[in-house]
Amino acid sequence: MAGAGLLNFGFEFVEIFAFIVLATVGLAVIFGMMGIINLAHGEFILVGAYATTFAFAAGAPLPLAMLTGVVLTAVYGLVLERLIIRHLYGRLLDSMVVTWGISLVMIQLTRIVFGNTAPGIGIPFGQLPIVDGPVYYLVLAVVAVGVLGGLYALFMWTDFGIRARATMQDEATARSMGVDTDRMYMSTFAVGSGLAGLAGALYAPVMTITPEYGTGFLIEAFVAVVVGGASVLVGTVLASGLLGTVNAAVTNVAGTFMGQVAMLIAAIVAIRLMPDGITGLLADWRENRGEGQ
Amino acid sequence: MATSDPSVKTTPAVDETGADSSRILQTRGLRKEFGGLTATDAVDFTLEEGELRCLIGPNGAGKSTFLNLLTGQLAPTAGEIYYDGADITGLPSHERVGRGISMKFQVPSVYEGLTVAQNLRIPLQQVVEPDAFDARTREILERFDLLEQWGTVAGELSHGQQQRLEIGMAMAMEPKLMLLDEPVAGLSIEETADIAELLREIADDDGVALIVIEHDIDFVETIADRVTVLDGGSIFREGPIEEIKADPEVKRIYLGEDH
Amino acid sequence: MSVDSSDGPLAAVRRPFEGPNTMGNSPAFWLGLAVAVAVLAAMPVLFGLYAAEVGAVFLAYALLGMSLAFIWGYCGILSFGQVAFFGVAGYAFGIVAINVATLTGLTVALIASIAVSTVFAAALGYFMFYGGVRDVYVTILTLVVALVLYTFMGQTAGGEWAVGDARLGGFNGMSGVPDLAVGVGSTGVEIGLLGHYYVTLGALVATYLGLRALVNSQFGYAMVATREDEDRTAMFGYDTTFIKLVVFTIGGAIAGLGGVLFTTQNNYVDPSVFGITAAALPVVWASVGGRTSLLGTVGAALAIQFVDYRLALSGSEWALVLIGSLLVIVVLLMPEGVAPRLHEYVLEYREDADPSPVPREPPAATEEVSD
Amino acid sequence: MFVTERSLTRRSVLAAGSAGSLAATAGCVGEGAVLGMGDGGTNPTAAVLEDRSGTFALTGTAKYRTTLLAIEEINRDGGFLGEELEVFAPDPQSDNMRYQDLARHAIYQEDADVLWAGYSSATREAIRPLINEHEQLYFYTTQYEGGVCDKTVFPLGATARQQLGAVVPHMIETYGDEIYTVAADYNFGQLSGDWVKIIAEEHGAEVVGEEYIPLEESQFGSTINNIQSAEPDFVMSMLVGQDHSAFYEQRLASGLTDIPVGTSTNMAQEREHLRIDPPALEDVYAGVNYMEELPTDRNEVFVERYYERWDDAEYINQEAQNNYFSVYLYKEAVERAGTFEQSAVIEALESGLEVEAPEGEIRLDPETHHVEHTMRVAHADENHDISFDEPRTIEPVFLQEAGCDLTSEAEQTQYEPEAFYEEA
Repeated sequence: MAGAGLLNFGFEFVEIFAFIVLATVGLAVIFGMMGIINLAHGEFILVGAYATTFAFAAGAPLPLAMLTGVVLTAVYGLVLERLIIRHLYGRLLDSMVVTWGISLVMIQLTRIVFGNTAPGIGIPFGQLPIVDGPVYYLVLAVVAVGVLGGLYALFMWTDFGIRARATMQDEATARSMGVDTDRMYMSTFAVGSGLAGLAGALYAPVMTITPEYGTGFLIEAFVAVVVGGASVLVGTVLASGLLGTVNAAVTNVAGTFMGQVAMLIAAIVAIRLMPDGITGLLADWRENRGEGQ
Repeated sequence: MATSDPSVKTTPAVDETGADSSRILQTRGLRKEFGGLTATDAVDFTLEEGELRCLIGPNGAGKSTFLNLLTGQLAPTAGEIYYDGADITGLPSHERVGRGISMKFQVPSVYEGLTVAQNLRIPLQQVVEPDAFDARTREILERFDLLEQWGTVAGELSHGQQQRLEIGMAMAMEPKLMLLDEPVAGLSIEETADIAELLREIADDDGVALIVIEHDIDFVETIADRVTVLDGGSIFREGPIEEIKADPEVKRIYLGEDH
Repeated sequence: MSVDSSDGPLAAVRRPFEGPNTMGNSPAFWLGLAVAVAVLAAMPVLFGLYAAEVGAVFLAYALLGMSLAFIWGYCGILSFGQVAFFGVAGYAFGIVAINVATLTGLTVALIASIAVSTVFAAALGYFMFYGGVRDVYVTILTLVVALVLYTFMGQTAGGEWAVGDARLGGFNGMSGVPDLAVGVGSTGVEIGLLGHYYVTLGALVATYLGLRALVNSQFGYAMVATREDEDRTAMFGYDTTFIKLVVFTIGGAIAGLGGVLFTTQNNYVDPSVFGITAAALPVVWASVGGRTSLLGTVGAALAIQFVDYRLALSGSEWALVLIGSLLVIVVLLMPEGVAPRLHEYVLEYREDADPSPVPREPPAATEEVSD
Repeated sequence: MFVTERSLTRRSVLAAGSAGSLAATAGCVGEGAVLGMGDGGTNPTAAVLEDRSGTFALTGTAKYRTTLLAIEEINRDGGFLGEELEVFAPDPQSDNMRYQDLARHAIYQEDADVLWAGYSSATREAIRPLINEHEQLYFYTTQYEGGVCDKTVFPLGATARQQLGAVVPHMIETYGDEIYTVAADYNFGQLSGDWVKIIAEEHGAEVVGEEYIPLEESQFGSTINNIQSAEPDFVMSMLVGQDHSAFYEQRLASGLTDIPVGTSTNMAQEREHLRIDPPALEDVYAGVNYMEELPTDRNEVFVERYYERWDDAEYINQEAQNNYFSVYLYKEAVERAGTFEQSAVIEALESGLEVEAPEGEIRLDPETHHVEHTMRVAHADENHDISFDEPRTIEPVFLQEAGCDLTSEAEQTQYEPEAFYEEA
């Protein structure tokens, strides 16, 4: 590929990689760690987008508007967790069906309350020289990697993180060691919802905000979490990388649509070849080479 | 689902692998490695028809792994398994079961959602025609003292009843070889005695070969024809129970001095 | 446990359809079913051709719902992609029928389209089950398959996307799909509006009875055992992977049958059939109706779609809100669904009515307790 | 064989049940019904099925409102043949399957005398089998790819030939002859793309690149890259629906505003010039028959009445104006036919009717059921102020050439340009 073509592909990859990571990271926490298949993940992103849009329209500067988006979604997630999600822990398939019901209700309520459109926000920071794509996409990629790093630090190094992971893996033992597991569930779910809100907020300027805004994120997120496999954060990065490459390569050649189809087919093959996801496969390799044990 | 016909049984005199035909089971150099650890180390094991063999050994000696190799739950790293005159090393579990190997799991696993009769129906319909189901079920439930529980959901049975039901389901398959992983774990004294009597009866009257993993030495003493002691994945001692009990080495590996 | 069920002359007729794996075994149940079918059959008489057209769509949806209840309720396979087979059969029928619009052509189209969805289900099932894909990954993978079809079919609007003179049509969908017809050469029957309603109703009842027989047969026990504990069942000599493949394929065929009846009723099919909202509908019906009850799911499908339809007519925007909340409430309060809960009440009611002193003794009793 | 009394009753019930269904098949069933669920009253009913949610909500809402405005105005001063036209208007939510249900209900239960339905061509095609089966009088008011020649259908929107015929030559003269086409990937977009090629050929211009974008796509990164590398003199956009308006935001963000855009769909339908901050739509030229900003005095009166009636309304788009004048057209036809009976009204419509519309004089061509529109090219400058060039009337010439004459021979087909022009 000529220099510009390669640059275009690179830019395309960065754009899609950031999109998948940001779309997935919230779900990775809720589905990956908490075992709740949240089919309303797209609508959490919707809450983030609408909150940001209306905060911005009310005059708040964009970063502050985005912050409100994140906070509002986290609070919204908390309320939903206490009302409904609390009864679904350990009931994997029921969580899928219930969150699907929530998604239907949220889309239609948004349509009834806010109508079909929300005021648009322009894409900030001009555009890149050669590639002529918006600088904003690079900003998104940096934010995506930053969020992953932040999450890794939060869950691996902080006291909260360790207690949260203990609760998720074995609630009974964690409780027997004095961990307030209820609070852990609430705060972890709030973190997951906040991240979904962040994705909504960050992409508010780029995509037209409609009640169906969230569905655009849902499939990429699910596929990435499943392909990523057990270990939530590392899995998300690897899956986003793999799916992003496939999508970017085919999009460059045959347009965004075929890129989407190619990515979904790659996901199907990946789920088939690695039933436990990429990180599951890595764990097996380590084990077979005798390092693990 | 292979439904073997119980009435027709031909045992070849001597098959091409030179294995003595009266031996129901023979393993040659059976080996299983998990990463660096060797769970089963070149085990040559033989079992006669109708013999009740107990498998004992400290925890982590490779007892459950050996059983799982026989049922096909685990694939061996090396070695062969001959059963009823044929090499079954490569066969998947469901085909081995079709040839008459059946298994009682360590954790009692009955279909808790189904009634006792329905539980029995699952193995029974592999070997018997539908019109004989009720008679056969009544026969097994009577023998395993579960007749009153015919319509109760298995999940509501006591621990002992579940163990008996699971052995009953294994017996329903009319096996030639039954593998039992700690069948009396967690049972009361009388229940243990009932199970011991039952297993002895299955070996003697039904001519079924049994391999039983158990820690309770007194239980082993009452039922075992011979005992094999496993340690570190290989056979440490093998012989009648009196010999094994008297052997100081066996006591040593049990009490945990270095071995 | 009605003791008299085994002596009536109809017992021999009912014998194959009864057994502990299905809930309705008493004569009262069969009477109720017969009345229900009679009422459905009388709908066109009472409400005219209009009810026939609208009703046929609901009955096709019921077939789709039943295909999910069969594979999920009885074998534990939750597929989010039953609409994939539903839609593929619809499109396949359209392609063949538009190109060969003769009587034989339409019969071939019917057979070919169901064959296509069956083979598609078998291939996908083999791909998944023999590849070690289990539980929730099956659900997500089947959903992704449906969405790939949605995305792909959505962009086939160009002139080049046509098979013979059947244009796939992208988002406009494929229109001009002829009505159903069965026959060879010149002898055969054109199935008009009214006929289509009864063909769909007949297909639904026949499939229901067929599944009941299957579920109470030896294979049915193997399915239920696989659902309860797959590893344990393998240790009883059942090739559980093969069982799941067969069940998934049968589910695909039934969903395909529903798809053909749906498409020929509307003479039109578009990619929204594969969309994420459509993919969720069968899951809603099976969850609300009760996945372990074929009839419960059929009932839920007919009821929910009728309510959705009436709400749409009244221009109300609250249809989706209602269905969404119904789903949340039912799954939270009655995880196993409406029909199984009803069945428990019936049992308790019957228990109080004539508490039989005799414990459930073999062999006279046909057990009522379902799983 | 001795039959016990109990089983007799059970058997008879079963037999009765199946007999019942056989009787039904035997056919005492017709259009009407014993109980009759329909509540279609005696007075005339119009079914108005326009999207108020989903992808086409923006245009659909305005279409619904102008139709109601016109019907209410007429009902107030004397009604249709002295009677009040009732309205059946649920929201089809841009869902083709739901359109079928509602159209079926309108025909059977409401026994609608006239039907306005649908924004997208996809919707029109979804309900056409039903309309043809019941020979239902149907006004399709969206500008579309053209070619529909159907006895009971009146496509009153401008055709692609009329709209592109206005804007493409204008762009070729002012900017040059290398065109890059970006269009929505459904039948309208595909056929409009063909028309751009035909008109370009007629004016010695050339289409250097084509891309068809699915309706629900809103990422135009790769499309903009391709346009930049093709460096055309101008872009022709036949993008449609809310998601596609993101193209203009991303056009601005990628610095593409120096390449002008000609369109037959944008601004006039989804009012992108009001929803997106300037200068995203700088140098966008739309070939339209109507926009709210039209400076004629008749239009100002119409706009005033519209906002009076719907105070929360947002914009009158091109299709909404078509709906409005088509109601008056229907009134003329009903009065000339003297009845609401549909075949008579169709005959009246085919007798050469004219009506005063905010855009100007409208003449309905009897043979092709299309209308002569006064076309204009609207231009948006860097702060999105709209200016119009001089109007010209373009006749629906394609179908006349294709030989569609519904007065003599009732057809139900759609002609496509490919069949008549080899370059398409």
